[in-house]
Amino acid sequence: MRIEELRERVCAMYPDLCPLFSIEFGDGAISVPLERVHSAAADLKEMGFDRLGMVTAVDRGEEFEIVYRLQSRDLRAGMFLKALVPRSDPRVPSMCDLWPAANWQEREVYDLFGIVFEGHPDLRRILLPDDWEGHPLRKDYVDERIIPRPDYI
Amino acid sequence: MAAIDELAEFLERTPGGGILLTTVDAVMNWARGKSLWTFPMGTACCAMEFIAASFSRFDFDRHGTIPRPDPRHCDVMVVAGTVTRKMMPAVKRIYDQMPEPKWVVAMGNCAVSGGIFYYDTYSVVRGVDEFLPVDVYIAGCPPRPEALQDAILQLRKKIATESISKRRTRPLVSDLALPTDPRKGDLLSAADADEEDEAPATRSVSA
Amino acid sequence: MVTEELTLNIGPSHPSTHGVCRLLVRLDGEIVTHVEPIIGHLHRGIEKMAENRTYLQVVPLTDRLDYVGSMYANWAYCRAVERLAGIRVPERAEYIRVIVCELQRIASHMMGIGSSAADTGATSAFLYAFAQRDLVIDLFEELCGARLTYNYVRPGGVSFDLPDGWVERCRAFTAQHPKAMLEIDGFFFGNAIARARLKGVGVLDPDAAVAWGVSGPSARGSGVDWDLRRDDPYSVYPRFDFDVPIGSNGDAFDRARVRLWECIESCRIIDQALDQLEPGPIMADGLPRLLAPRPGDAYDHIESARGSLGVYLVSDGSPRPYRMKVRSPAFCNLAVLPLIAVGHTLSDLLVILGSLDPVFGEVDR
Amino acid sequence: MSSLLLGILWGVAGVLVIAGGAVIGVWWERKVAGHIQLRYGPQQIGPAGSLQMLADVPKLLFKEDIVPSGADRPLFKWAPLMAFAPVAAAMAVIPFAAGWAPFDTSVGVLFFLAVPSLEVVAILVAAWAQRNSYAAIGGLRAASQMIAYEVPRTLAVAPLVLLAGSLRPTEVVAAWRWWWLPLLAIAFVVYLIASIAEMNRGPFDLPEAESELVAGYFADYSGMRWAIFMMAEYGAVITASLFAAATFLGAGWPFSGALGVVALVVKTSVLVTIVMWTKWTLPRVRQDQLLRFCWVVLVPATLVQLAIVGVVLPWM
Repeated sequence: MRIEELRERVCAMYPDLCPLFSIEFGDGAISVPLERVHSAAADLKEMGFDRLGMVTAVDRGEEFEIVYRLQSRDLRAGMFLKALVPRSDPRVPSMCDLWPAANWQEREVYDLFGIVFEGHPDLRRILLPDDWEGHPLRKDYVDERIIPRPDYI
Repeated sequence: MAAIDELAEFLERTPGGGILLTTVDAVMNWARGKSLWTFPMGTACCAMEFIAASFSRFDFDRHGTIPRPDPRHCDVMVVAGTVTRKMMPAVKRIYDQMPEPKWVVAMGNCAVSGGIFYYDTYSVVRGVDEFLPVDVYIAGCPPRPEALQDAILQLRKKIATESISKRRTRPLVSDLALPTDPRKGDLLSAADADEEDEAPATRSVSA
Repeated sequence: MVTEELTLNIGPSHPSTHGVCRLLVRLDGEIVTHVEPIIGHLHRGIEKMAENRTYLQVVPLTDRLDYVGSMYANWAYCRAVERLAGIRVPERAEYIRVIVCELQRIASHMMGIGSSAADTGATSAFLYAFAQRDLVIDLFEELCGARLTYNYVRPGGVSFDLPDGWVERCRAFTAQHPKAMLEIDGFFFGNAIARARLKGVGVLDPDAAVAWGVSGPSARGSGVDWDLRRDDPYSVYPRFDFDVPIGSNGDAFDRARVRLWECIESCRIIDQALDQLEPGPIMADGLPRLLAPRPGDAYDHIESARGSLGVYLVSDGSPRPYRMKVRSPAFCNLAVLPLIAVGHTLSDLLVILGSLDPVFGEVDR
Repeated sequence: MSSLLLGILWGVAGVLVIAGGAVIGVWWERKVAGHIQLRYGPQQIGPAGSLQMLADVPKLLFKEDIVPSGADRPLFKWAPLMAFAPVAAAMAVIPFAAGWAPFDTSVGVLFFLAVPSLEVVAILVAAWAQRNSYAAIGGLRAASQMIAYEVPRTLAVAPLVLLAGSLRPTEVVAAWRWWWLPLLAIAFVVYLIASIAEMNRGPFDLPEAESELVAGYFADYSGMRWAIFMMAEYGAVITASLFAAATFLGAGWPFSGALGVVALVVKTSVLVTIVMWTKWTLPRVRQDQLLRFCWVVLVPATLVQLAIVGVVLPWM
């Protein structure tokens, strides 16, 4: 499905998401406030996005941006769902009740960014050892064991 | 320890035993060199080349080198791949489970020095020689099976210089000083913390 | 009589975990009552490293993700970069990418089928599969000089053109490969013991496969008819005629056998691509030395041997990615293991793990 | 007194035969495996690598002898010998030619069936003594499998005893006629399969399944103690094949004298090769399939064989 059709479909079904829909690099994205993220995901799942492809986060300084990539077999389309999370209190509702696929992915985000997913059944570190300190993919992560690469370019 | 230590001690005390000792050394070193059973400590990409090495085309069985999955039956640990901080205690433990005499081959740049994962990363151990006594280093990312073959031949040369007598062999692993370089960090305390053995029955082989 | 559950720690270095996975298993006799995969033993922090590399310097890192199928990670990353920077890839480069990636699919599936066989104890079948893999590796070696980490697909095209005579050697390979596959199909998948070991083991429900984000042959074995090459076509795939094999039972047998038929389909695609291959440039014109795409984020995915492999790139306008995230199919496929392995025996657990064909470089990144 | 001396001599000879057989067997297995897997196998020491064991044995002999800290030390140390002894003992009653066996007793066939199954005790002891869960699982698998396969193995030998009318192995050989071959075909195949299961070899090698249990019941044994286990395994292969060659295939038939011994060795080697061939070509069965195969296929097959022999017997 082309991205414009997808936008029309979203606008027809959920008018409040329509102004939040943006198209960038040929890909659709809906940026919602944090309170709306879980219900928006449920709405989009209702619409036909049956797969949660990816959960990740981006460190935007004052805030974290949490990014969900949704895929649909029936619509043959994919799109982003994004929300900003305050850095001081990073809490996001868990998507595990909608897609079990979120289970490990959210554990990974928790591990590497320290974002807490409320309602997650088993929120533990997944990639790093349990006693690891800090969350390495944050931009302010410091670790004296890292040797920075000399700047050749 | 094995009967070989008593034999070596006995020969050293006996007048003229030194001559016998060198003969026994020559026989033992020949046997050990020709029968190097490897433990495939394959962690990453290099493990693929390790597999290729023992399969049809390269066939290390020709040299008497076969991979055995049980560390208790092995002579050489081939560390093939990146070792991370989470993996390191397991590697160390499997090395400890191997019976003496044992050797280590660091296969690939990651096992030699961290390789491409030397800079910028927080979780990679920069070379297995931070916690294991490495005998042969193979460069390459990953090294070709021929390079591994060369390493086995180099290791034979090295074994030929060893002796069953304690006075002549290299120090045991337990005598080696552990790294204290602050940059290398608290390698072994992290190792102990990770050994959270859930069950008493899992103690012996972590395999 | 008092019975007690036995807790068994499998891995992280076990002959059947296909890498450095640790399984924490509780056993009631031989029956698995609980299994928890503990991953991260190969977590090398590639996503963090990419933040301090230029866009071109990240390509070698992607090689080390899925070390059984390096070309895929190269390609997925390059597609994301091309989307960000708006690069148009010449047609010949697209064809070459398709050819090498289908060859890579064969090489990777040989590993998957072979390790499925090795898990059931048929080591010799593994060697037969690996012999086919070696032929593909030879082609790659001729193409780019490396046996495993190719660094071949670059943003804007590919790094080298096909050497002289390569096309003929590739055709010779695709001519003999289906026969070799049918041979393996006969002596391994036709074997009564292998069928008894693989059939009905680790059944994955198609709805569960979708909900858990399982993709690739692992999902197609369950009958999920979803292949990005056909359903979200990228590159020049719409120009080829090929079938997507799907299984019906969702057990370990179907998952392994789907891989086998995919290899034969890959040969068809390679043959068509070689027919349509025209001379031309292999690298986009006018690429700057230092790519610095405009700020924004892009995601692109391809169908790798393990499923849909995606790369999410965030640019802040500087010559280095602000954030790179790899959507790893093996990671998502592995998450389903506790769901399908509980209730089977210990022997089956390892067969099921093998039938999901995880590669831990990609699971842990 | 002299009989005791003779007994010791025979014992030493038996152990040497088994050890020598194991050394050749390991080399032969590596060559067979290599041939099946499109590679060469050992090549460097001796012609076609046949002296490879000259390097392997001293190396294993002088390897560190590890006793795990949690292990039951006396049991751990004695288990390999307990595994080896029954195999060597079984060698004693094998009829190498018509009218000649090292120990010709009137219950030889029974002895041969009963004594090797004592190995299950050794395996359980070894598995228990290591305090290793892999070994424990392997040991329990071995116990269930070896006890179950006792039944078809014994039933498969029963027709021989019926036809010969004696439990004395030499008399079985003496009574052997060529038409026993087609008559006892089912019993022979069942005996071979059950023996493979008895000696824990592929496709029934669950107790030591490399891809599941790493090394199974000898997971924590190193050096020579492990080698003794391997020797016991190869010894079991050789004794079982020798027994089958001697009784089912008529020992030296069609020759006698020295040529007969050659014929026996050739038949045994062929059987040993078949055992290796199955191991390197077939996948491994699962525990429940293994036991079901025993009770649902093998036991009924031997019963059918017994019925056939029972019908033929009155006409003899």
